[in-house]
Amino acid sequence: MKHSAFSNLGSFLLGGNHSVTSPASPQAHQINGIWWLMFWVCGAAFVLTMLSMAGAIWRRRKAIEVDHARDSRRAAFVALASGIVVVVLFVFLVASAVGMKKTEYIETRNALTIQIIGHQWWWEIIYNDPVPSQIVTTANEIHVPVGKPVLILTSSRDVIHSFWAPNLNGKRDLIPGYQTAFWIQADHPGVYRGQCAEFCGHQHAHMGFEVIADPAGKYEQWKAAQILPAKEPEDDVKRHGREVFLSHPCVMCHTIRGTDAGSRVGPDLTHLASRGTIAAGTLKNTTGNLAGWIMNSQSIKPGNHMPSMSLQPDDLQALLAYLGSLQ
Amino acid sequence: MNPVDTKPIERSATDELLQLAETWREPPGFWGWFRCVHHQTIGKRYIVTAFIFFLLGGILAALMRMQLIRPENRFLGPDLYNQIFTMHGTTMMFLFAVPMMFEALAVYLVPLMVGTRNIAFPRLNAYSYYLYLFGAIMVWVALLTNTGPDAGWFSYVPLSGPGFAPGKRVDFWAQMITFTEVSALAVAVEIVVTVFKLRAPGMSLNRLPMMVWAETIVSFLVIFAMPAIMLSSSMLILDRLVSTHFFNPAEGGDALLYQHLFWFFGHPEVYIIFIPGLGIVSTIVATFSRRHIFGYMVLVLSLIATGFLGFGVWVHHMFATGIAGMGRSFFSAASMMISIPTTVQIFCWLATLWGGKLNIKLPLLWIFGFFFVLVMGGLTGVMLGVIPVDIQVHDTYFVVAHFHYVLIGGAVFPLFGGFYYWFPKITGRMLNHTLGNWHFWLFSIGFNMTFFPMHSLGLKGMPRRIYTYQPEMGWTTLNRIATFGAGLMFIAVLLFLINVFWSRRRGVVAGENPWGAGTLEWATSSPPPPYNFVELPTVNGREAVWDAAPNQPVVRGLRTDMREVLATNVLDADPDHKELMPEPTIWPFLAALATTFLFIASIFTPWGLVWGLFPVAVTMTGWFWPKGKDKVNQEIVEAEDAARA
Amino acid sequence: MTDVQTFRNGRTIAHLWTGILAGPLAWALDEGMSYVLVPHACSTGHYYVLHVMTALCLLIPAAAFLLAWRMYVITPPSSTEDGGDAGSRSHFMAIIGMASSALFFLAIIAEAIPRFILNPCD
Amino acid sequence: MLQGLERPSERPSLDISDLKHTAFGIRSLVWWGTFGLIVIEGTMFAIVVASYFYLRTRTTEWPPGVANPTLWPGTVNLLIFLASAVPNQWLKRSAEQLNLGAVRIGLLIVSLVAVLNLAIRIFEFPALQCKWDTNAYGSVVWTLLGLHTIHLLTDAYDTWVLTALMFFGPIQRKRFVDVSENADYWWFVVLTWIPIYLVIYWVPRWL
Repeated sequence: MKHSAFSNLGSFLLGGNHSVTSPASPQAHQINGIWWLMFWVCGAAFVLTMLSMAGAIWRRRKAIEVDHARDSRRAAFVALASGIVVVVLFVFLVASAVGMKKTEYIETRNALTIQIIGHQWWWEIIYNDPVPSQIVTTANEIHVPVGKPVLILTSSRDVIHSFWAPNLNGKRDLIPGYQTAFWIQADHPGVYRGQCAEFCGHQHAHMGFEVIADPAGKYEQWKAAQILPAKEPEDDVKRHGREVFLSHPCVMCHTIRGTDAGSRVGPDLTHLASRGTIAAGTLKNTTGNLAGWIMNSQSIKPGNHMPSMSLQPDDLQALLAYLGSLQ
Repeated sequence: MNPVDTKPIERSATDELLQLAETWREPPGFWGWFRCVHHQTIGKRYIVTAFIFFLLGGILAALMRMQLIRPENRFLGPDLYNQIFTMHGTTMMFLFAVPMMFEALAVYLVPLMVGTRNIAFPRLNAYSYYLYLFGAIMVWVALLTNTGPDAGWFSYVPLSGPGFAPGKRVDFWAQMITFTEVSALAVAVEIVVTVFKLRAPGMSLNRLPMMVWAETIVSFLVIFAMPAIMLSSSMLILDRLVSTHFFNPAEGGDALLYQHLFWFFGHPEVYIIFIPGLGIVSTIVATFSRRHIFGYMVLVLSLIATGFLGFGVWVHHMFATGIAGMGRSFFSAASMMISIPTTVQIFCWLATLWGGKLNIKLPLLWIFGFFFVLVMGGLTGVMLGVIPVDIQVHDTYFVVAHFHYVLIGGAVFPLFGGFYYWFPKITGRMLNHTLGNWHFWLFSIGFNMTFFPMHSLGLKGMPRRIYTYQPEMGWTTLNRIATFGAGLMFIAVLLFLINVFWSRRRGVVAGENPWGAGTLEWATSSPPPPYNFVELPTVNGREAVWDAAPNQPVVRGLRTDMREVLATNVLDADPDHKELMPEPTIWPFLAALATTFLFIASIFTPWGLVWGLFPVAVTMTGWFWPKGKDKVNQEIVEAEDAARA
Repeated sequence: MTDVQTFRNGRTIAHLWTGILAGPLAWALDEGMSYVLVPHACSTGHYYVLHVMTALCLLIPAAAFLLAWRMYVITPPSSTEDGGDAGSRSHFMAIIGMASSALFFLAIIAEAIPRFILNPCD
Repeated sequence: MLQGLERPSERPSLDISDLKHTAFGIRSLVWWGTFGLIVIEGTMFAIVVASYFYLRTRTTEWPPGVANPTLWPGTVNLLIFLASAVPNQWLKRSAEQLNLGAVRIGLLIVSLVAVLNLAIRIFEFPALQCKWDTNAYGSVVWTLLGLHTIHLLTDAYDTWVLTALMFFGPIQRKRFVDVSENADYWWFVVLTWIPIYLVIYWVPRWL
């Protein structure tokens, strides 16, 4: 009973699928460990200081006289307490450096390397490969194999963003003019949410992403499918949908590999239907949401760079059918 | 008229007092308002203005909390929300915290505490106030016309640069920085010179009141830190207006340079706000423990050490940028070290309380609140100094919680304590006790309700500066609690305002020294006369009033018919020479107007910088050129000096 | 013992301020130089440069401590912590100097710790 | 207690009637004010120089894509600055001796030297061989030179006003203190030019 009340409070204060204290990678575990060490030590320090203040109030509020006599004893207390604080701070300092070593620098060969490029307000994700035809480009959804270290190379196309999936590691800024490297690694299969952490303009709030950790086999399957160009439309409606896509402003920003659409201003849509969310983690990828997004993107994410479209109902249905087929 | 009687008429003490009052009287009437140069007048204006901006910043905070009360709320759109949070931070940091904790308190209190009649360079002081006022009005008018800056209070490039922030919004922000920093720098110089040169005889360096130490050290922080932000904001505005490339990576510029410059100012800035708070705490703890502060030397050393260490921790705002690991770790070490002086100060205050005879009144109550809040904020600060923890919680609500605990705990709690403490000195009347109690408890509960849940929100992954969030994130309840807490704080501050307006007229009359305090501002009437002290005091110990000898001498020989002050030497405060202080004058106001024209015009055209220089030069010359009573008085005293030699 | 007048002359005052300020300045030097030298240490592999620098920087607060201690010793016996004469004021400054040197000595050591754990090229 | 508002005459007193009204150097308030200003401005110069070297680390070529600055205007200005130290110091000493005639001559000389400096400064900007909007290097050297020019201009103007005052205004001792502090500020303008000159003109040749 008591235990469950505590754990309820705990999950209220610390839980959730986006929590620093629900680590799912060696790096996040390491940080979580340091966090709890500091939590308990600092908590104790807080309680002791407050007790000492309460003691002073309790004892001295009715004092008849100022007491200088015991000042030298107090000096000894102050010196002792300060000494303890210094020692604790040095312990934290060592913990910090050791923690950095374990979270930020991993010696590993032939790790999976992913480039993450920040855009206002979505994530471009490129799976590097020495063979150009094997390079995979996608958006807002990062698939990684479980248990394998993944090297992430970050950069930005416009302003500063910050890549952060709390279950997997701390954050790293994406700064124009810089490319930096850091690591994530998922312990278990699962979907780990992440979000931009550096203020980047209007839609900073709607710049989420998902890291999907799969067993190696499933991951390879996913990647093999992503390498393929877009599926040819198999019926007239979808063919019409492709026409709509190519004859409207969509084509000016998006790529669908295997068609004439090759612009990289917005996310690559070659395998749009395989993704779980649209608009950088803002909406579930359902036909209804997609329709709403195409027609009304400015009221869903005000200020974002995709204009709201006005399409005839037939055209919209065809476009949705086509996009829905891009598995 | 007896021609034989050449003996001057023996004038009575009352005559002298009347003459002194006439000499130091502030000019009356509407036009007189623009000519005031006394530190009490300017100090009170600073206090009132900065407090108004505290209220305005608070209203913006309330709007933000309303927006975040539920997920996907459409109360404020992203455009407005971004302007509001930017202006909340900007207002609180640049228009409230620095002007209040540093300029207002230092200008009002320091000359009284060191026992002189006016601040050094009173006209510069008036000029600094007008610049602050005009800059603040400019940026707020911009906000009200939907041209409010929207790139965050630190305006990181390239988001604030020419490519991503078109229009004038960020230009107003950058120029507001120039206004307020010129103002703070001027006050810093005045305070340093006042403390070094105008102390009462006997107040040697080892006897400075803690509040004076605090404001002096802050002056040095201002002097060394503010140039960095003047430059970074100037570089930003140059990038925006005349196409320089400081921060443009395509042309050899660098976005991180901005961050380095900003935080080289930005971290000391925190201490500029916080150290005066520490000064207030030391003052109130000593007065209400009814004893000398425990560990005066340690406290002084702590302030000095904090002042230095504050300049060596700026990179901890940039731990997530990918700077080389070992480089970052030095700043982590410095961030650990800077908690030592603050910790030691807390221990010293606790020791003072343990050795005192407590007089638990409202000011002390706020200091107890300060302990609770600041210690928690300090401990989360230590956590943020540890790099692996920082890269998790950096830029989340955990940081928002941390810096509100530190800044509200370290500055606003002591400030409210200070208001209750010095209100009787400034107005002659006490603030109401019952209302004060309500204010304290509502504010403290509201504060913790608002900001404690933010620690959790940060750990649960809520980034800062998002205008909304999705329902499935699990942040809703905690946000709602925070919004209700903000409501309590709002009510508490309203009660305080009512208390101020009511007590100003109907409060209990305070008398000279209602708390039985030891520093010099309590050795004169409440409110102090425009000449501060009838006769300048001399000092016999650290708490001048408590330590005064039974027959403590006073300084005699200053003129009563001119604004004359005594200059003493820097370390030992031995009398050195006399200086005349300027009479009321309109020139600082005119110079401030000219400077304002220069700054605002240059937002719209670079030529504004050129044409704007002429009125500035003219008004500055008018200010400098000796004339009127100042000139005549100077001639009289110099003739007397010559006659005496 | 030394005449109180000594504590009013420029040389003595300069010594007192050196005692107070040398420690923090040495720490600032150490931090700044360490930060600047990290890329150099990585590219050349001369990690010892960082250690030599710190060792040199540690000498400064040590010397400042001795200087402040010497000033402390020569202040007149009548000096008190809160006296109003030049001797007392110097006594105060000397103690602050010793404490400041000690504190910043510690701060420089703290800066040194990470370099035994991390690698400049990390 | 230090109260006793109405009883000024009963207390023992520290009589300061004999103290004078002017003090030069470290004793005067104006000296400390000027010192504060110099520290602020010096910090500003130091930060721009630091930014210069920071930007240097962000590129391989220095100066990037433009020619080295032409040496002669800056060097001539350096020589004039250094030479001006002599009349400036003489002016400062004359002011402290309250020697009105010498002060007038000294102010005239320093005023004219400042005009000369400013005239040559006009040739320094083109000598940089780039514009402020060429690249970040151009931006930072223009800022550095521009900032020094603002200080030069300010002190020149200040000197002109003081010269006018010493010829046409009321002659007071206090004004000699101002002259002395103005000379200190001129020293600051001269001394900061040495590192700034080296950074602008020589560092591109060395690095």
